[in-house]
Amino acid sequence: MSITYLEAIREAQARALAEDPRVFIYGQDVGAFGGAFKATKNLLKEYPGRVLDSPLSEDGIVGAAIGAALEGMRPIVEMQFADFSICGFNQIVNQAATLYYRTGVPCPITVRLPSGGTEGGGPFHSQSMEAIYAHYPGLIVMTPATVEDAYSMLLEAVAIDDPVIFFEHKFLYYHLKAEKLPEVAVPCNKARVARAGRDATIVTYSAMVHEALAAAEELVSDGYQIEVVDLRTIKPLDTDTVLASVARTGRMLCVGEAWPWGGVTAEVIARVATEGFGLLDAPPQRLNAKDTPVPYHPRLWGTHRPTAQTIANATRRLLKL
Amino acid sequence: MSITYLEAIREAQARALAEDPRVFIYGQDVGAFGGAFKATKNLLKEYPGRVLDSPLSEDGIVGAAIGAALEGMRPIVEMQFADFSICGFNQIVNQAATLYYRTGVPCPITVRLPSGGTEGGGPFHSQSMEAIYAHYPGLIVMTPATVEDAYSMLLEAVAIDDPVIFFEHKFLYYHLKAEKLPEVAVPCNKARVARAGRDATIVTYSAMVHEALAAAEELVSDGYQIEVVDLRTIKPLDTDTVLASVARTGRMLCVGEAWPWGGVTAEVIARVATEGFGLLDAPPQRLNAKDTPVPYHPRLWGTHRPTAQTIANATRRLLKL
Amino acid sequence: SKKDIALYLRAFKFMLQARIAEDKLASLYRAGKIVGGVFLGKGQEALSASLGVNLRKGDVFAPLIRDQAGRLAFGDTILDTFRTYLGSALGSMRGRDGNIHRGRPQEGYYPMISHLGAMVSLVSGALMARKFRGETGMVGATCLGDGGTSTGAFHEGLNIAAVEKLPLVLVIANNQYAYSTPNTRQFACKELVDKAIGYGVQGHDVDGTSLAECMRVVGEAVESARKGGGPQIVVAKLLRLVGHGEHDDAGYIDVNLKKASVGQDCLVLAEKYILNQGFATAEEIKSWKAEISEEVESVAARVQREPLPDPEGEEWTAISTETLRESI
Amino acid sequence: SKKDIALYLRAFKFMLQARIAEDKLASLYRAGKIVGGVFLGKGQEALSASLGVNLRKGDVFAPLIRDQAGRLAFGDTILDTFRTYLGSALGSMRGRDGNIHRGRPQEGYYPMISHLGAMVSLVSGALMARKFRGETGMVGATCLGDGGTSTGAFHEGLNIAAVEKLPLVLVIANNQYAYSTPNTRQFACKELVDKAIGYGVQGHDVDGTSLAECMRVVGEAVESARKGGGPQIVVAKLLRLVGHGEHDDAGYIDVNLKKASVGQDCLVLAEKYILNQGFATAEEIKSWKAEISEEVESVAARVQREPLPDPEGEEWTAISTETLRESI
Ligand SMILES: Cc1ncc(C[n+]2csc(CCOP(=O)(O)OP(=O)(O)O)c2C)c(N)n1
Ligand SMILES: Cc1ncc(C[n+]2csc(CCOP(=O)(O)OP(=O)(O)O)c2C)c(N)n1
Ligand SMILES: [Mg+2]
Ligand SMILES: [Mg+2]
Repeated sequence: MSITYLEAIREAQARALAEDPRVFIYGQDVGAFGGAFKATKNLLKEYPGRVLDSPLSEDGIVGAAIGAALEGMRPIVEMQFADFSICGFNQIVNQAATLYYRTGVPCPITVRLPSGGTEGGGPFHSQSMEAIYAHYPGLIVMTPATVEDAYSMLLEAVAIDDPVIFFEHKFLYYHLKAEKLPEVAVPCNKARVARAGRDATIVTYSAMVHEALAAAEELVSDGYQIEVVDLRTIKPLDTDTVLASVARTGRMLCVGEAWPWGGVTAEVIARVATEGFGLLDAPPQRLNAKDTPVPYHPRLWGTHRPTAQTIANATRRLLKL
Repeated sequence: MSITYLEAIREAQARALAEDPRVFIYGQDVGAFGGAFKATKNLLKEYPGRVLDSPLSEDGIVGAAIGAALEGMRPIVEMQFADFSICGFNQIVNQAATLYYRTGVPCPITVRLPSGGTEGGGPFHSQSMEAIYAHYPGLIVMTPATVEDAYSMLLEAVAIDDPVIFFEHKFLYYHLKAEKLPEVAVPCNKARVARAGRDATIVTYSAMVHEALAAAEELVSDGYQIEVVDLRTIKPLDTDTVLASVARTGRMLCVGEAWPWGGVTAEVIARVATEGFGLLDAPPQRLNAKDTPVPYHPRLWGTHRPTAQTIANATRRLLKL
Repeated sequence: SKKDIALYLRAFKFMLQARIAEDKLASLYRAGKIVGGVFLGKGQEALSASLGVNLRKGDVFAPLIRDQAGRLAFGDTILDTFRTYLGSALGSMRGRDGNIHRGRPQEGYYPMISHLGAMVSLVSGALMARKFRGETGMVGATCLGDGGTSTGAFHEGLNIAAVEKLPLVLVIANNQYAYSTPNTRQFACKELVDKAIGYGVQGHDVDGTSLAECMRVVGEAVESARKGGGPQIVVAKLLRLVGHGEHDDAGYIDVNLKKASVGQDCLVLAEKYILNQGFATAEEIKSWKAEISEEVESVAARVQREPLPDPEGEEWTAISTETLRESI
Repeated sequence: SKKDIALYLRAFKFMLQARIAEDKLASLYRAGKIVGGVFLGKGQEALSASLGVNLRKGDVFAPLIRDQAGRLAFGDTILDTFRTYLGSALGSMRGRDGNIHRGRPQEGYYPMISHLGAMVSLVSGALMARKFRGETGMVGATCLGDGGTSTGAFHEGLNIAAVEKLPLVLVIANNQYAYSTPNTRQFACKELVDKAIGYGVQGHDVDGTSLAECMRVVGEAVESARKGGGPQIVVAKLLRLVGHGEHDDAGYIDVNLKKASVGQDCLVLAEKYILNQGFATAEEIKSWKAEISEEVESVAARVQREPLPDPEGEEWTAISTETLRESI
């Protein structure tokens, strides 16, 4: 048996529904249809009345989830695409994210965002919005890169009392597979050394972890051993694991699929530069998507986002600095 | 005669209306009432039919401005508080900001955001949202710190073919004064050395420029000469001027009133660390607001935001590194 | 009936409390003791109180800017009102939020965020939760102004309540202005209640200056929601008798509106009504006012002696889960 | 009248063009030549064409997902349709955006963004601009689905148009589903047209399967907007006869709806009507189809030989002002 990243998300929700009567799922087409990506397939059948189709109203969907959370539920919201969560942004960052600070009452909602670029997705079905959510106080922002993390981190997200923005990468949905689901889980606030190395550290997250690993593999033939750190969760951000890796390698490249200005790569470099300046043998580098909307045509998209190839090249440049 | 930061904004709009028939102003209470802060005072009287009260509909207001821009107008949108621009965020970042890239047709709108903290403002009337706008491709993000810049940069904003997000700081509205309005203007994409120094550079923008200048003044008695760089516009960001300053001083503290994660301070440090690593004699440091909503009570607010005092202390620490 | 009279007088007393408390808040603002702003419900107490007294423990209530009367009727206190305005560390918002941004979610009393319209879907979601648990007989109420009806959040939240047939009572105070913006620049329908049919909800309109009318109509709306009649919107016509906030002289308000019946003071009318109907004597009302004034004064004095929030003592975090906190 | 017959046939030909072109797009998608998705208007051509043929140069049009027929009637071409779907560098979107996200703003033909409802206020703003310049006699049209009416953007945009009394024509295709979500989960009003009164705009409903009815009702709505009658909403009842996109088998669609009159194919009905009324002969229609098929095939072949966007040649910027560009 083998299970995909998407199936892991479906299984995590099934388990959450089974184990916690407070859990319900709300979003467009999540019911009988099973969701645009089938992440809630059969869940309505298995858990009647607990998977609800919503109107086409992101602001209302999130607001309703917050209200339900205040009354003791554990809502999981599915946005059809991360890009459309912008229409529920106000409720997330100003209502859900401020509740605990203002009142001492936590807001345990999980917002699932099918995120990131795919072929032909175009400007409005491809966005990586993690940075704008992480900028706001009061949110946990998860960006799982593996089937195991998709499963265990989603379960953790539902269990956490704080609002969690769960970025699942559409590019990983179908082709990323694992043998089985994990029994034990690494806590979501710990980064993971996805590949051990010696000569440089690539810090990244979500789908870019796999591009970075491919780049590291390619660089073996150049005689380099590249360490790859998968952040897993970008807020809170496990700076210690990053610093420990940079302490080993002395060189860091940060890679993100999002836009450059104020993205995860800027935040990571800011932390390492301020807290780990002495560990760096060379200037830290970053590689992001280009600063334009995500283009539609695969040829443009393939150049807009970082790839194993461009990551390998950036790493080679870093190694020569 | 002396003129305030707020009056400069009013004068800039009056001049834009006078010189360009394509200009009109749209927003809540901007008409006969002259706006919540009186930034459009008497403009309706002076320019009948060109200053329109809108319904309470931020998404609609921005959408309408974009449509008008497509038909050849130069709309100036006033949001009553920057915080409420979140309700028009989708139209700004997905419609206005993507238009030129997608179609080659520019979208000349200016969105004025009364921004930043004041006593008793609280979580929803105090926000500094520049980072989330700057993260998106396609926007110019201005953050004037002086009366002169408030005037000349707003005029420039209206003239620019691209959508401009204009952050005017409420804390500066009334008490910041100048003798007269500038005849010649420094282009908006050039940062400004607000105070020359030798021992360290403080990079900041908007209201924090004045806190930084006060801190620099205080540090004179410690025998330090601190350089203060006012970014003026945070996107595009004038990295060269920042690097030139760091080349002189070897030390950098970045100060922002916004939240830390992915803020202006992270972006500036990322740029200096990657492009100016060798110029740094000590790790670059940053000082931001605390990572919570902006508190209501002045005692909490005074601690939540950076002040001359905390900037001076952070600079002292930096000088000892 | 006796019961009706008792309930009417109950509502009237909350109106008095609200009016007297808010007058004091205004003077503290003028004295510079309250920073930021003070936002009063003067002229809207009858509507707000009518809603508050028709709610019960177990209901959910998300009041708005001008609902001091309804807040008190729902269980909020003058003490916590002053604590929140003055930022006392002992208030339910602990100085972190202030003025009208006040509530205790754990008691079904939701603190508004400033972004208008945002509370509608919140209350709808709370009612969905009750539905999940099979609870019936409770309602969720929230309030909005004429301006608030122009927000997308209002539209989405009300539509969700309608689709789910939730016991939502949405009270819309059409006080003729949104800040300085008159109805003519806010909407184009003849009456705001005309929106009801487009959502498939029950619509009610009422003269907001008459406590008796507000009690009757709001009472019916709440009752009908409780009985499973689905969402209800109540639109009241009235006039804001103060500025948008105490910083605002409201010079923009049309004098004809002030002179018209919509411009009457619901509190004055209610007092007249009570005397005419013989529900109470002038002396009784006088004594009520005196009692309330005394309470308000003592609360105001007490709160000003209370500890202010201590920046040092603050845990500067927006995250409840300790293991997930970080200091940046 | 002769004129009516000519206009009817004009609309019918755009329906044919749309249907034949979209069938080809679907086959290119199945052949893997188009990536992302293909979204068809099958069953909605009569409504869309009726709008398109009633617009003129100088009007503003912001079509939506299922408006291939209306787009062509407004001046879009089969060539640019295929260029945009196939991402040709020569298309108006140059491979930067694709499929239904197509337009030429400089010609009053606005490219939709995906976020539903967002185009309503855009068209309203365009009409405000015309009003500023004192232009009259033109209209702005945009389209939405039943699901789109649940967005806050729709609400705010339509309300602005109503307040400003703009010549907006908002055509709502109630095709019974939003993706898989049926009307019953989308809204609770009896008829979507019931929303008109709540905005103070004129409402029209129409049988979307009948080209004759669509021509009459949409024609009246556009006319009334042109004449200064203010915003108009037209709600058409019809059924999406394909999946939401070509990836979707639409298994969720109620078979009874398919069998009901709402489930009829407007193109088949229109063809019957033309023959019954003797507007044209079977041979003529056959030749029109042949012509169009030929054009579609040659366009499809031509576009597949056209240059693809070149990542190297691209200027990677979203800023038009050269001095304000930066590479990060
Ligand atoms: C989304 C949003 N935009 C703008 C504001 C600023 N604002 C606060 S109150 C107000 C007017 C509200 O008018 P109305 O809804 O009629 O309520 P009223 O003040 O008349 O009671 C405005 C524009 C806000 N709070 N929220
Ligand atoms: C704001 C927003 N949320 C979600 C989506 C995803 N989405 C695209 S089409 C669609 C269904 C639209 O239904 P309807 O408005 O009835 O139009 P139809 O597809 O039936 O023509 C959805 C949910 C979107 N495009 N925009
Ligand atoms: Mg009002
Ligand atoms: Mg539909």
